[in-house]
Amino acid sequence: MRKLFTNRMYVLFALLGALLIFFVAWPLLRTVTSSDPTIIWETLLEAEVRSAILLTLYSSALATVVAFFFGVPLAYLLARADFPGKRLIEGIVDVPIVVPHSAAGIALLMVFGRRSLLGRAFGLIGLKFVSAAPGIVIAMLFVSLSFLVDSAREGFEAVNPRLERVARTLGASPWQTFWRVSFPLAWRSILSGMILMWARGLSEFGAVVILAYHPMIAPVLLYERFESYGLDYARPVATLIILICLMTFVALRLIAQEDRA
Amino acid sequence: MRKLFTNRMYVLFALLGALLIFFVAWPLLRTVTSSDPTIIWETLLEAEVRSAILLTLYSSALATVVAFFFGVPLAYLLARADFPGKRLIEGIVDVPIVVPHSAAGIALLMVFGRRSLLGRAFGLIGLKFVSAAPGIVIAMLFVSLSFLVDSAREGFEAVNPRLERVARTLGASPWQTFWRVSFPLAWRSILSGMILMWARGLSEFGAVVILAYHPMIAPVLLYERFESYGLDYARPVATLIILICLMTFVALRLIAQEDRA
Amino acid sequence: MKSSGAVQIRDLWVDLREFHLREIDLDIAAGEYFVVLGPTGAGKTGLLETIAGLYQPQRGRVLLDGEEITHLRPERRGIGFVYQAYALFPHLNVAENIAFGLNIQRPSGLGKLIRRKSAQENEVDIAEQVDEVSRMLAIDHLLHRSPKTLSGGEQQRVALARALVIKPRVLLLDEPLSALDPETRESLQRELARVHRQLGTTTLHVTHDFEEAVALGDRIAVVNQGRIVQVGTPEDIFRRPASEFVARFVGVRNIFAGAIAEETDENGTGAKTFIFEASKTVEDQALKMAVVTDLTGAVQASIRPEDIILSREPIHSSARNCFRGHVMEIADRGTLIYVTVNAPPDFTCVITRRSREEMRLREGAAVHLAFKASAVHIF
Amino acid sequence: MKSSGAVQIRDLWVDLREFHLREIDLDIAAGEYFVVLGPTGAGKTGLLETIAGLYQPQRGRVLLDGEEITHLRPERRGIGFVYQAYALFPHLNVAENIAFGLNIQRPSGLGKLIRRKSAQENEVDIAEQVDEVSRMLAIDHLLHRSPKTLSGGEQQRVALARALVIKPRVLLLDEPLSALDPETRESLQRELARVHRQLGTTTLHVTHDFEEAVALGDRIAVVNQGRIVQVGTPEDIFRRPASEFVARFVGVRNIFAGAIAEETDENGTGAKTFIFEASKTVEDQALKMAVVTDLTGAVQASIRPEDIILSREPIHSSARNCFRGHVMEIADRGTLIYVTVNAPPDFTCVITRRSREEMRLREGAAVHLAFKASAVHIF
Repeated sequence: MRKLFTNRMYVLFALLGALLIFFVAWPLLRTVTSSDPTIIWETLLEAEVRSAILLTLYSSALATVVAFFFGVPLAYLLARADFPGKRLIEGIVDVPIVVPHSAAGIALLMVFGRRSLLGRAFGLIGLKFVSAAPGIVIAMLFVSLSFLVDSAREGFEAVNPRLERVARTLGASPWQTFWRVSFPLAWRSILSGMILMWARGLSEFGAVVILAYHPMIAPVLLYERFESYGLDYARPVATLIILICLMTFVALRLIAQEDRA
Repeated sequence: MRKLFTNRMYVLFALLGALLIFFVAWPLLRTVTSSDPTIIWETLLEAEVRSAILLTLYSSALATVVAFFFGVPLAYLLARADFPGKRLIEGIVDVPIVVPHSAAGIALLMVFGRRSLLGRAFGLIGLKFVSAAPGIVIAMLFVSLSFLVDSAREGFEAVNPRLERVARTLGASPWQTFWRVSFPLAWRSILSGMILMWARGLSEFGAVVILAYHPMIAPVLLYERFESYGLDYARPVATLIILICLMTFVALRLIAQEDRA
Repeated sequence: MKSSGAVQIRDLWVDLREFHLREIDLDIAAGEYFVVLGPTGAGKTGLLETIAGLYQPQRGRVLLDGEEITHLRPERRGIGFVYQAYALFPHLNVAENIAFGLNIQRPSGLGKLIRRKSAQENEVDIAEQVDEVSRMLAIDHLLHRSPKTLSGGEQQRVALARALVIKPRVLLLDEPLSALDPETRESLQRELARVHRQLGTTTLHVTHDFEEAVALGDRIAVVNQGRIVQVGTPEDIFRRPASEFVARFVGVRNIFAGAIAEETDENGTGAKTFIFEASKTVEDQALKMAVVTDLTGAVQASIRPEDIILSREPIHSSARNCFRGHVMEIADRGTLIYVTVNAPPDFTCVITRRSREEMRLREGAAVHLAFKASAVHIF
Repeated sequence: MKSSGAVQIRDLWVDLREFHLREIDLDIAAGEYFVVLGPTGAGKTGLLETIAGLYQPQRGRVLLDGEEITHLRPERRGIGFVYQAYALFPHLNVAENIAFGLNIQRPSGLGKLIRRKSAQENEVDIAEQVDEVSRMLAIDHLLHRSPKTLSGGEQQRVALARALVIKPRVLLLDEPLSALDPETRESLQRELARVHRQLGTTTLHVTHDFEEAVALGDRIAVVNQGRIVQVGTPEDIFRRPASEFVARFVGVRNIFAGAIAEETDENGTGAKTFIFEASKTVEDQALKMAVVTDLTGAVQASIRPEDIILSREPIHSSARNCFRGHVMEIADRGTLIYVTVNAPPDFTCVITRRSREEMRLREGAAVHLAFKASAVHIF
């Protein structure tokens, strides 16, 4: 293919594409490079920043674990079974991608709010969502579960059903077939879905800001500082967050890459 | 396959999955159904709401058009060409999905802000980004272009390169080959990427709220009302936004479905 | 290591999107090598999957050694399955693939902890069984390789070993040779025959390749569009196809429509004659040939190309049917050469390359054809 | 509609991830039907794509009618290409697929608006050409169908029509019959021969199927691992393979290592004898056979299975080589039966089903073999 390259169309396409890449890369690079490392270090030492970042990482991880338990079985069913309403279920799984996150926050508040049925039920066992860590987890789960379910479903779809059938004829029950054949073969896709979901959870702002402004997660802290003190105070926090996200993203890419090889 | 179903594992999986589906569907349904239709109608008649919704639709459409011109050529190159740094470019295209949107807003502000180089350059031709419609377009473009590029790339990858080679032997130049073979065959994927990008642009909140709080787009308006007047005033706006997003989403699904058939 | 069961299938109907089976009745004896032959898309794979319990039939029963297994779960049937495209577990190495079925049957988890010693013994036992079957199939040097590094033939041997190691009562082979190149196909075909001789496992082998079916099958069932159209020994199917479909499928080229007439010759013995339908227009010259049959009326006749003797000189032989004609077409197939001779009906004969050179056969040449009355199959 | 060019390839080297070509030199005469034969993965498709200009060679030149086209863009070469898997444009119907090359050459956009009338004439002209080529290939009833509703054979005809309608100087066919079922393959093979007779377009056909190569090719080049190992007429390749690889690839089964010795018989005429290497251990009984060759020293000998006459009785014939042996194995291939006879070296012979029955051949039976000295190919 290499030689097909030397034509003018490819050059034009490369120019157009380069502008888009530049548009994505420059603001991020600029933010990261224009911050003084010592200021970033100092920012990292602030208790408020540290606890916000830790809360973000932890809440997103918790949301991912919850999604793993409920989402992987769902993904398997969507990949293997044929049932009425399957299209609808697939649609519902992807809805959170297109619902504005502030609207998602309102919707969650209506169901999990203090005065709602569920809110009161959970209140009895001492679990409250509004302005509390569980609310953050709920918000992150809502907006990012699609990524895990879709990725796991693709992973299961890539497993040849004949492998499962052969396993059955070799004496494996459905349960053994799932754990010894389907799950190990889909594992990379599931893992990359989990990392993507976690990264997407970290970056959530709109739904969390409505459901649980406090305790503050990093994106909310960033917004707070920007609103209260302006760009210069928000920048070190932004840099920190971008760096953390880029690192997880690189890890994700490396896993996906190994998968291809 | 249907009969494989009647095993206990599938029943367990279906129960777990149903909980997740319920978690997504219930808040949205609850929000939509608990609003009085007359109130929604009245809300729609408010000039502020209408102009916010129109601004949202329009800005997102504009961002999609910009991404079409720059992103489709990029997608074609990523699908067909092999070049050093291709992995890096692919990574950069997907970065906006994982960068927190409030941090993305800060990054864009640094590059397109009033005091920045680009901001001043554009200012000379009367184009300003901060607290202005172009800023909204820029923010939406940044956070949602990945969807269009990825979808278009998958579309081009699904086109057998031999079709392009045959077209070349039949006398078509690279340019004719692209327009008569590659583009028409990838068109459905491109279109579904455009709709997804547009829907994703509509739902953007974090980056826009930092770059251009005013003029208000619908998700910002929703947040503003929630902050100022509380849940009950925000709910009709949330309902409206969710309905609009669901409609575009159903359209997207229908197109993807036709694609499969 | 002997273990084989008889399979009976009674009035089986299966309806699925990809295939439909209708009124399937089969009796496969214990230890038999039974081949199901049919074109692609005839539902052959579906038949095997139904026997293995992977699909439930709409109607009908499957019996193994007289015991009904129609609704038994696949993992309880003890039926080995080998797919056309190998279907090896890509995340396990060759030894682990082969041991899969044995490991499943081993107590796991808690049971393993409690009976630790017996579990160890078990592992040694499994390793021995894997060794034995892989030596038998000459793949013992591949045990630590990953399946994707193997050639097609090696992969299919592993798949076979994996199915055999659980000592199935029945072995189901779904086009096991179709994905292989001709040379490997031939050697694995010989292997299948040897393994069957050695173990005597009842084998149900599905294929679309007639030569494969003839080479391996004790008996053959021909299926078309989800129905069984003929069951018999290879010789039966080859010599006495029950329908035009079977005849064409097994490579009979000379199929003629016509009618049977009885004639009495000078010695007073009755003989049957086949009158070609195509020749009816030329009343006075009705083309006919001597045949041996019990049928009467409108029938079809077929003659296998290799049963026709082709010669440049008039043929004086015991063959009852002699025709004179012109070579219409010579189709060179490498080792074999197909010659179409217009007598007026077109007969296709097959000769070797050497015969062609010796006869100096060219298109348009006048030739003589001869074949025995018994070589004509009437159906 | 005659249009054909001579292709010359000079010292072509191509290196790509999937294949490598080395030192390719070919001279294809105008109007010739040239077949490139080789195993899968030998770089045959890459060779065609390089000739079409879709890959650039690392070294070497491609000439069309003496004019260098090595660096010409593919759309300027006037070379038709047909891929194995048809590669029809799925978004166009059959007529649009065929007309694709003609539409491309038509002025479009602004040019079309200015010369509106001539564009209309042009369209009529295109429709006529599409009609003509589709009648020739018997696909004129399919013109309004979508490619995906067609059978494999129909799709390949459309692909052929699409390549032919631009009146290419050279037609490149990349395994055009491999994706088809045997029956369709045979009919399309006949079609290819007819179209070539009718149009006389220089054709370069790539295949891994020896029978296909023999049936179609004026000349054949055998490639292996990116190199050309032999070029010649089908008869050359079949009778006188240049290497063991070629011999095996074209289906020669009896290949023996040994040496040539010269002997003088009672009449004083010198004759050459081939001494089997395998027999050297039994000094006094060195197994040998009469051969016709110019070679001396260590050589290899091959005999085609169908050149060996098999009989239960001793054979008294003009054949110079007679052996006695036992039947080791009988491999039934439907129409043909391969018999392995141990003489002591193992000879494989091929007989028809009828001969087998007449001879009542069983494994272990004593048989006699005979073949001419000229049937032994020494290389």
